[in-house]
Amino acid sequence: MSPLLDPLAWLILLPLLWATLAFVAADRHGPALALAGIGAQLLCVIALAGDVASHGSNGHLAGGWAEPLGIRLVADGLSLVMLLLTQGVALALALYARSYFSRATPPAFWPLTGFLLAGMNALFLSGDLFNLYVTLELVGLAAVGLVAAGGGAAQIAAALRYLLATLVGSGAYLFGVALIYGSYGTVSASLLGTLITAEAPLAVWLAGGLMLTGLLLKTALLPFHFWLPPAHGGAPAPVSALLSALVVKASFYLFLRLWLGPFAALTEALPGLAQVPAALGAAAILWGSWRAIRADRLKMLVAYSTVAQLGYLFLIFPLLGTGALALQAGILQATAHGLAKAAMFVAAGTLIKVGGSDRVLGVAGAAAHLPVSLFAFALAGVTLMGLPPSGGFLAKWLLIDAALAAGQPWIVVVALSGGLLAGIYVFRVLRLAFRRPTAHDDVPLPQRPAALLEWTAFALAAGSVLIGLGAAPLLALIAGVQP
Amino acid sequence: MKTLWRSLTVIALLGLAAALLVAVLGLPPAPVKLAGEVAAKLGASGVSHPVTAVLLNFRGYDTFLEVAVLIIALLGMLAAGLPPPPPTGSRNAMLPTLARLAVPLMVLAAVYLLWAGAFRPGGAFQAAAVLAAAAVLLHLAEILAPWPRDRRGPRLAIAGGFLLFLAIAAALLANGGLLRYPPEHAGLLIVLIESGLTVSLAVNLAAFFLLRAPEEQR
Amino acid sequence: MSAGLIYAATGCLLFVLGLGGVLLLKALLRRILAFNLMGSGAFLVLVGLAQRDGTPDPVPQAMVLTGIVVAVAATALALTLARRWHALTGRDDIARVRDTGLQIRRKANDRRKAAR
Amino acid sequence: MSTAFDLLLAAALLWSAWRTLATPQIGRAVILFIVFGLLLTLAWARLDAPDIALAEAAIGAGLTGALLLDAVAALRARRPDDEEGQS
Repeated sequence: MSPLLDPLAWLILLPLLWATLAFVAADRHGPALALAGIGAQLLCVIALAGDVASHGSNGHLAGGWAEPLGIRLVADGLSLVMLLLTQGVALALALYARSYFSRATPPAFWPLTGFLLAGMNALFLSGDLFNLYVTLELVGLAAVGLVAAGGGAAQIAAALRYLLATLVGSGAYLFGVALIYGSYGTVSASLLGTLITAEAPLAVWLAGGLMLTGLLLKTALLPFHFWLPPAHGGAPAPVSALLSALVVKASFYLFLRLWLGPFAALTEALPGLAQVPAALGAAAILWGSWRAIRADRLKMLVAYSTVAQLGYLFLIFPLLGTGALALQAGILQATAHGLAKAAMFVAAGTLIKVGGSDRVLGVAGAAAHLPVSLFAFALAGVTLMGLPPSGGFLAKWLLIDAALAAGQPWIVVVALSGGLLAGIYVFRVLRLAFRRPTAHDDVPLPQRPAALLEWTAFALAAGSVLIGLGAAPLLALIAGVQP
Repeated sequence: MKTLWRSLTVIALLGLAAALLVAVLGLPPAPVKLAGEVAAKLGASGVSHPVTAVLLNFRGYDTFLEVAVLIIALLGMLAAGLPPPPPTGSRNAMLPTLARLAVPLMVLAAVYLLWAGAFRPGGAFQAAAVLAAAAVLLHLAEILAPWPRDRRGPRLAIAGGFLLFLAIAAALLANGGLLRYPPEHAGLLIVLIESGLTVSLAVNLAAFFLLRAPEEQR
Repeated sequence: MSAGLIYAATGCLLFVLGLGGVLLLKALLRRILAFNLMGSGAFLVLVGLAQRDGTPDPVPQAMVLTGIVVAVAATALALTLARRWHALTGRDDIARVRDTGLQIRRKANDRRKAAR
Repeated sequence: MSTAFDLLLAAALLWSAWRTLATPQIGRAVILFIVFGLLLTLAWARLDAPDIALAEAAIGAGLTGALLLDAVAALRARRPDDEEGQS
């Protein structure tokens, strides 16, 4: 293929291009630009998948300079799965947002979404620790802008809290990069993988600690979850879905990459270290689920469910030594949760828009007039609970398999009880939805929403279930990753 | 409970500070020396000032993304709601005179900084900051009115420099990589990018001050 | 002790000071100032530590230029949000702003108590 | 001699940073922050980084300082009778 059409580079250039055009057009042609752009990005991911399948990985030297002087961009199975998830979910959400915001789009929504996607794609493809810092800021600031797009006091407070958290997170990350550069004279992730050994000086250990902690703060792992529920629960539904399904996964991806790549020598030298993220993950599952069960507002319930589901991603760290199983479980969980959570947030958005109430109690009777949205919510719930044949089921199955192989039965207990708790908060909504509305029979039936609102939610939810049936190529991609 | 949490935080921070000092003061020399690499490849970079070579050639991709960060901050402002314009008529009587004297000098300084960047300290960022400062000064002197949110001009100027950068980055894919300059044209392309960026960044930075909500929203 | 090392050590202390400020202070403007101190500390370590043998290194210098621009972008966004928050609520901090879900529940409880 | 100057400058940086966070009035804190930025400009010059020194003076101290002053004025304008700086 002509180098001019390198899909890897265009995955970064395309969203920057359409986001900038949408900025110039001042919100006028946003949906058309976004849909055309994301559609083209999806084609790029497919082309890139072809390259990776035939070569194992696809690299690109930005500026044409080899490391340590230049910046290497690289795509392998792991980044490919994240890219595929990102463009796929983004396309469905763009369709949803076009009809959700049919009357008034929040200012700057489309260009911010474009820059957010550019930042995420650049993050998944970068192999340079300082360049990754810039991509982290792209993603973080764009996400904060989207949270603020509601414009009300609650949104501004949530955006401020999110901004301070994300800035402290990237500040700690940047400080770590400074220590790393001082210690080795390079910030290339692949070179550092060979340079960093278990005998590394104290500065490198501190750098690792600061960078990984900063990323945990951005991923909202308990006890750093405080900023997530107001930000994700208070934003407009398409934004909530974008943030909960994708943005938190980006910093998780980087955490995983650093853990397996540059800092592998450190994490292997201290095996007990892996228990820390796992223990926090377990606590997040229990606490997040409990808060979701007790939530008053529907979107808060979904947001706390994100706090819980993110916990699963961190259960894999003590199991990574046992081979590809744990990595597959983690990435499959990220993918299945991404699809399911996007579906759940947009379904909730439709329920709230049509029902007129943002309370959990407001869904009472929704089964009668919004069957598709409710079915989407239920299907997404099947994935969160981990029932067969969903992607969530397969992810938990792999996780339990890996936990038993590694002799860590407590992870099995946590995974199973997390599924049970998810069942409680999902059924809490479903039970209400099927209840006949009492004493309100004279209330006129709400207007039917646009079909697109309901069917995008359904497509996302169906995707989260079907991925469990067709996971073989995905799992093969991840198994081929050489960290 | 709250004091306990605060004291624990302070103790942890003091521990972190002590550990960082020990780590930094006892650090052995780094195995890779990039300064030498930069000096060795400087001839092929198209500029003779090493920092500009890193900023626009060796690590030009960082700079490319960083311009997007500035636009994002502006979009975030638009999303959150712009602050109202400052009350008019409160300016110092000397300000317009001062501005008329200083602004031409600042523009001159900016052009010098931009031109100097190729071979000595200076470049697009510093030039843009000086231009933005000039715009803010004109604004404070009430010579330059606040920009309403839908004004096309500033948006076009901000996007223009970035889109030029993007177009060059994309066109150079034909040469084998994002922003991979052919050495014989590198100097010219870098000057082109820097000139576009100076305008783009200056307007973007100035917009942080000048982009204001319409008067009636106050 | 080289100049690079002196400023790297200063950077470490500035970073921790700024971090403490963001975590422990209440007023939004003060926390934004603290964030900027944090960033300056990181920049000093980036350049100072790399130049601890006394030779200038253009690579971290270019990175700091990038970092300064990112920091001013983040500061501008943070200040806009803080001003908007102040205009909407008259407050200059976000302490004690609970998530609205809790507030609603508390109100519902109050109402229930009042009814009894 | 030059090491003594560096140590003095480092101390001044730390002092101005500390005062930025600890001084009771927010207006004075911003002024101290700008002083900090100018001291930092000196430090960059001492580190053979004139490019950063220029950028720090223009962007770090200059534009950021102006943005902060603007924000302080705006926050003060709308609550003239309120005592500020209760951090």
